[in-house]
Amino acid sequence: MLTDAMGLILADNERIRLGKIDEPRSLAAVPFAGRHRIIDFTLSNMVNSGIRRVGIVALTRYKSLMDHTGTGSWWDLDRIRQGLFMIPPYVNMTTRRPDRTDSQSIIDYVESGHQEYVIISGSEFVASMSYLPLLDAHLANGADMTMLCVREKDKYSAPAVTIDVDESGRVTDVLVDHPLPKSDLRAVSLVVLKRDLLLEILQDRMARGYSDFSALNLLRLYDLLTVRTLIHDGLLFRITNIAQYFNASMALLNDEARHQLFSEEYPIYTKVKNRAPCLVTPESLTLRNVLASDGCMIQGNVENSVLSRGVVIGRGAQVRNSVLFQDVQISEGVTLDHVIIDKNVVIKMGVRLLGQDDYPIVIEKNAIV
Amino acid sequence: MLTDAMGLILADNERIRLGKIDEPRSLAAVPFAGRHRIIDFTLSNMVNSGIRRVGIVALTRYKSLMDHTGTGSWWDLDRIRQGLFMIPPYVNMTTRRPDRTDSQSIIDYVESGHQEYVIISGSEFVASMSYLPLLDAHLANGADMTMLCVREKDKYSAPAVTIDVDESGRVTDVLVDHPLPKSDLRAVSLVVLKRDLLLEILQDRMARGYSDFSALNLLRLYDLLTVRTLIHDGLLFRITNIAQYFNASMALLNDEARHQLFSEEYPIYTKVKNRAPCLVTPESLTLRNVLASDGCMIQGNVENSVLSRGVVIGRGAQVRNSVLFQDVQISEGVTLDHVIIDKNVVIKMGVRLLGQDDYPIVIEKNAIV
Amino acid sequence: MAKQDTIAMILAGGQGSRLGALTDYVAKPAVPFGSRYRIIDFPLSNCMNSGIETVGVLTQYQPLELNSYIGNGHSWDLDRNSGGTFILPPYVRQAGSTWYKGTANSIYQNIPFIDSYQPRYVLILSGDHIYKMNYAKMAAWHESKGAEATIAVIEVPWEEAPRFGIMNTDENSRVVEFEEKPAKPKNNLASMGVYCFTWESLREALIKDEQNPDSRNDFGANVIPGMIDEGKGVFAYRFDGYWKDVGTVFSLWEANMDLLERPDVMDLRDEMFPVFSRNYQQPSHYFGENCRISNVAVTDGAELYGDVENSIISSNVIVEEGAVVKDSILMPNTYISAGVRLERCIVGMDTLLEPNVRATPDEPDGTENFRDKLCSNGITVFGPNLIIREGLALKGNSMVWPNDAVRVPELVAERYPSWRKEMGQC
Amino acid sequence: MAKQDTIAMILAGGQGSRLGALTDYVAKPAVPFGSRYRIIDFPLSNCMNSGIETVGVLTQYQPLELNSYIGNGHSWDLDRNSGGTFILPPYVRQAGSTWYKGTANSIYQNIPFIDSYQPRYVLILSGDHIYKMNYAKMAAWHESKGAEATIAVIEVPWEEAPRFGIMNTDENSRVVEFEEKPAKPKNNLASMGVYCFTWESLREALIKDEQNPDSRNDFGANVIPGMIDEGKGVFAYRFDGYWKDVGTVFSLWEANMDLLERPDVMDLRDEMFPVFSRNYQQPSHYFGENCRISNVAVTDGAELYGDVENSIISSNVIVEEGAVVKDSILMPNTYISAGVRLERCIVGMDTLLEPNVRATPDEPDGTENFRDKLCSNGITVFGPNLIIREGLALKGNSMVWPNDAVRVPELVAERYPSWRKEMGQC
Repeated sequence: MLTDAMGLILADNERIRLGKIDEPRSLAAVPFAGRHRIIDFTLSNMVNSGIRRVGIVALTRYKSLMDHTGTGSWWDLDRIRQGLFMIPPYVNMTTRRPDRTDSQSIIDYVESGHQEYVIISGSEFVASMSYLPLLDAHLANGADMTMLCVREKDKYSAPAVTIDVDESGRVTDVLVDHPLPKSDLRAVSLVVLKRDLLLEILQDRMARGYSDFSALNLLRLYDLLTVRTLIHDGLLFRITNIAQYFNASMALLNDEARHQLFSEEYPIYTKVKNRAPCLVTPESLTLRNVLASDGCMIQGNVENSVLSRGVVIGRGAQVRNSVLFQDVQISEGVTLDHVIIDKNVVIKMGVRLLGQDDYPIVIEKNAIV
Repeated sequence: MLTDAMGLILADNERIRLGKIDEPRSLAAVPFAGRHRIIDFTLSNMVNSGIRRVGIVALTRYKSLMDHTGTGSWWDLDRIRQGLFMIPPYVNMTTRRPDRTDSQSIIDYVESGHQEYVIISGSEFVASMSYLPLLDAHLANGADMTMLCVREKDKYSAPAVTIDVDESGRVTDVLVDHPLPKSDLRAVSLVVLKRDLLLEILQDRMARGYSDFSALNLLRLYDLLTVRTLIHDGLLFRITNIAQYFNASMALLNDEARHQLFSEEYPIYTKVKNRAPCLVTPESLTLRNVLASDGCMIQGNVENSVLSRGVVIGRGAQVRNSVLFQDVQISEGVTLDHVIIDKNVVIKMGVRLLGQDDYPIVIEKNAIV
Repeated sequence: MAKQDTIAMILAGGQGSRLGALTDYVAKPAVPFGSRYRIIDFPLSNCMNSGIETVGVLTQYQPLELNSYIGNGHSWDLDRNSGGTFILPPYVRQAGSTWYKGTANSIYQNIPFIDSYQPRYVLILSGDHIYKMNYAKMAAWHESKGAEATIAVIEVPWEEAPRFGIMNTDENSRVVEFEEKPAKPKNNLASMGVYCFTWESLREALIKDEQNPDSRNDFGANVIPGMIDEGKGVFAYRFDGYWKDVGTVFSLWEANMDLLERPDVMDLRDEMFPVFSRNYQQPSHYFGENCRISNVAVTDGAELYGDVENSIISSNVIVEEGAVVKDSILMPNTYISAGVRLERCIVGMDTLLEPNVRATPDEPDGTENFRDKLCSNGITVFGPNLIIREGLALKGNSMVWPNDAVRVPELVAERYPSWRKEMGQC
Repeated sequence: MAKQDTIAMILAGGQGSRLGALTDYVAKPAVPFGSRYRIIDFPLSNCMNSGIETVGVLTQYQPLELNSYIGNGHSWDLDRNSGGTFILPPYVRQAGSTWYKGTANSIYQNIPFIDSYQPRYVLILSGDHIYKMNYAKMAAWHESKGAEATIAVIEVPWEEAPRFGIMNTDENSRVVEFEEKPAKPKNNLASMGVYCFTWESLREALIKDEQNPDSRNDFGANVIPGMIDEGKGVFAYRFDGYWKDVGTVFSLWEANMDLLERPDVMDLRDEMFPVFSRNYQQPSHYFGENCRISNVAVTDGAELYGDVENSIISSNVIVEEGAVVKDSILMPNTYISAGVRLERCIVGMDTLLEPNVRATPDEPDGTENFRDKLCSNGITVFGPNLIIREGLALKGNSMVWPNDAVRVPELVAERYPSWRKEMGQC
């Protein structure tokens, strides 16, 4: 049976920068786990929760996101009346600037659906889960809106939104990037509220001249509205800076984490491509603890790394602790350690690139090094 | 067998204004002939000519165009590697202005196809034809590019691009909106040239700081390149001002014109919708010479008019010589003559709107009159 | 995700022989209805509106047209990655091969298909009823009753009850007795041929039924009475809306006319419960300079130049000036020439009537030669893909069969079935 | 638009009995191949790459898996509005019903389908050959010759020629004689089972063949020899690329191994002539901490923790640490436990090998009890959907059938076919 909620995914987050890898594309379109992109997880979670109407707000650099989402068919969201809706900014004829605010286009999308609830998701986290427990918690707690949060166990690192709750679980304080947060509760931008309330909030913001929209905007209404939280205990990677991105990628090489993220219960859908099978050539080589994808051609040594589709590793190359995006070519004799290499990069023969555990080197898209 | 050409449709034309009906939408998305839109004709022509890769350049107001074209499935252009490509402008993160010129995004599209020829079509004409004769003429005449043109029989009306050709058919002069054109040859923005030449032209323009692109730009290269023409004799409506639009709509009520535009040989595809059948109610009424569409409910008198989908004509209404867009509601007792009414307009009880033959009244989208 | 809570199986394999010439080349569910629909649009749209995403369509008899029409289910939003629409014809196995023996056997042969979705509930639907129904509500009711089988029933006039399968229920809606066409009905709750089963129970009942050599392997005749006899939890679910079995020429005609006479009852304009159909690419329809039109449902691609009253006009129909059409159904691509006069007629797809053909219930000089017992109430049927020659005049209750092109070639000829072309077009 | 210049009909109804347990539940064209493909991907991708937009797939034997796999043809860009992919099973007509009697009869029964597209040329293709071929070039050649039938031929080694249908041609490539498996071949040009016909000529030949009660209604045995005998324009079109009939266990194994040994000959990475397949939603594949991998083709969803050499690994395969797999083909969803040792094996879909199962061509203490004449060259086949119990050891040339779950339940058990679930997932 279907869920009486529509989804709204915010593909960008102006407070977040992931080195150079989110420069050519929306945060939502950043590759992750080899053949996936960040948005795949929240889109799949929505579909796996019985949601059949999802809007994606993309403000800029949305070409690769649109290429990826296409008609929504990969997530079974190519539907006649419901399905996937891209919500790009409107552009004015003369000035060629957006002539209607983002909020207005979101209002148009939200108004045209008939579901009672809206589940809004940002793109700065990766998890595999049903969103129904959040909706259920919201129905049970009687709040105006309910937001997911996690207890941060690791070292605190900005950007982060820290929240405080009273004994009843109601949000009482919201601190953005505070250097010494008093609580270990970090907001995850996944929030549920009634469609009518969202429309009211959006229209009110429009009328007051605010044109942007984010989950943080909503959270900040905690003193006007009742905002409660659901604490998520399962695996969830926050991706708010490049170190977090790199660590999350490496964490996937652990069997347990990988099997939690890619479970039979909540399949993660992505755009599929007709690449040939991955070929590992006859030569004896070291190949250990590697996530690789279709279309790869592995002729060199690879350890503790994530290879996206179509990566070529030349003979005698040594690739360690690295994340290689689609169609990266590593020539013969290259040595890499702690490197993130964006799409279509060519690393020439014999090059050595060595980064650090907490400071991976990032090579930009299309570069030839 | 498929044709070795890709298509490129320019959805806007900055020199053309159609009253208020192209304000909320691209020229290409202007409704025509009841259930169609202008772009349906050139898109269908391309598909009927064996073209399987079509890019649409939309600069602004492209929401309704995108809603209409969707995945391209209505034109059988939802394809894995070929198909329909929307080419919207790129928007910069900080300024939210297009940060790459239109030409660059067109270059990206043209480069990624492997066809030898490109057929470029504007959106200011409506015809049902194969584009293969144009391609054949181009192959035969050895020119750098070949453009369609028509001999204007009617009274001259701007905007219009008049061309002159020498005895060999080569373009020798191009006059834009000249008050006293010396020739009756009007350019139709349908042009064929080699993909490589187009890329060269686009890159040259980019390098010289021009960022816009139109068929007129190409035509103006007549002194640098050999530009030849093919004169089209069949039915073709130029839609460059509101009077032409209105007259073309009325011309469709003629059986012969209508059957030429909608032939079995060249079917015109459009987005389909699941509207109920049109109902004409029990009352005796006058209903003559009317093009109507699914979802209409006709309870009043209609003559010499075009009704788009879902139009409701109230009892006792008198609608003559008018074009009514989707879901227009005409209340009881209304009298209309020479009126163009945009989408979702409600005309209240008893209202009278009388325009003139050469000056139809235009009522804006969503208005309540 | 592959697991589906509720899946639907549509029985679309029957020959529909009471529709005569109209089902000569096509399965009954593919017969056009209501200007722009086919009969199968109704159960398929019901599935879509009920949130059911996996539908098996059991075909056997003349399925090409039906298969082409359904395609991958896209028109009804039933082209899903997890599930979607599946055409299920009989096939050859290592162990041998059999055609579907009966409705229950057709489901029996597809147990592996159903098993693969591990559903809790399976809906068994007919492909030949016109109605709008939210199956999700029925399944929820089924669940609330803890039922093993739930049969949708509708109140019919007492005098018509003997024509139906009648459910006698206790105060808890539990079926205590099922009577097929009882002479003296105890009740007027008729089975609509819409069943919801708990899959586990149905699976067991089907295997049992298959082992019984005396069974006709039919749901209504064997499986459901069997379950009642065994004391299984069989319940009757009351449905209140419009419902019509269009199994006969007259009922097909009546159901079409209901769209004109009772548009409120069978609301095709309801945005919240739309009826979808395969949309062909046609221009808007056209009302000519001198036509006279009243009380007509018409769809895109039609051109009406003549007089049309109280009729259902389908896609691509042409009625020439000087033709008169009354109380009739013109199926897609029919061509009505000048001087034709039709009253209470059903004209099959792609049939062309030459000038001055006449068919009315009381045509003074009409021939008796085409009278057919499948027709009643003055209705005349022209089969599909025919050319009716100038001068033919028919009294009511006639049927023109494809075979008449051999029998009376001076009056009837075959026409190239251009609908094949149309099928491919969209 | 519905009119199509060239349409293709793929013969996919055969039982493929020489593949034994691998085709027990599935038609041969649906058998997995080359890590991420099924056999039918090759003719379907060829059609796509040749610009052919209408494809009929003739099915009869165990078609459910094949139908689900093909779906609406979307994966091969063959879900077209004008045309597209059509599954064509046999069906019941007013006049009666017959299963497909032979390859030619299956096309004969679908003459109305083909007619509806009014094609000039019809390609008849097999669903069980591995090759990449541009049919458009063949059709153009056919046209240039003014041929009525064109048969694609490939040069085979002289010593193998007696196993094929051999075409003897004149200097103009016209076939003057067709010899089926000649003892003393005059030629080494073998028919590839790829035919291009002018539809008019084929239509006539099929009707004639159907009227001949002695005909087996087979293209190779009856229709083509018949056309040659009648002096029709039958031509042989020479093809130079890779081509392999995968009708036997050994040839299926060989063709898979060719992808590793001759990747240049059968280039799956050619962007200009890609081979498409249905893509399932899987995470990237994973090479474990202590695996040893060499010369392997592997696709997404697999997890390799053991030693794998010279093998084809399909989607969702798991090889545990301590397992050794060599010169083998692991089909989708197979599970290889620790201590297993495989050499020259084909493991069918969804089969689980418990720890320490061993199957190599010369296993010292392997049982002879599973030897099977369908296997040769030391190849061992494990059927699909089985659990192979700890301790089973097989010498080469063995086959484990589903039926062994009854015969030797202590060694073999049935496993729930989870591929059904997978089928639904994408």
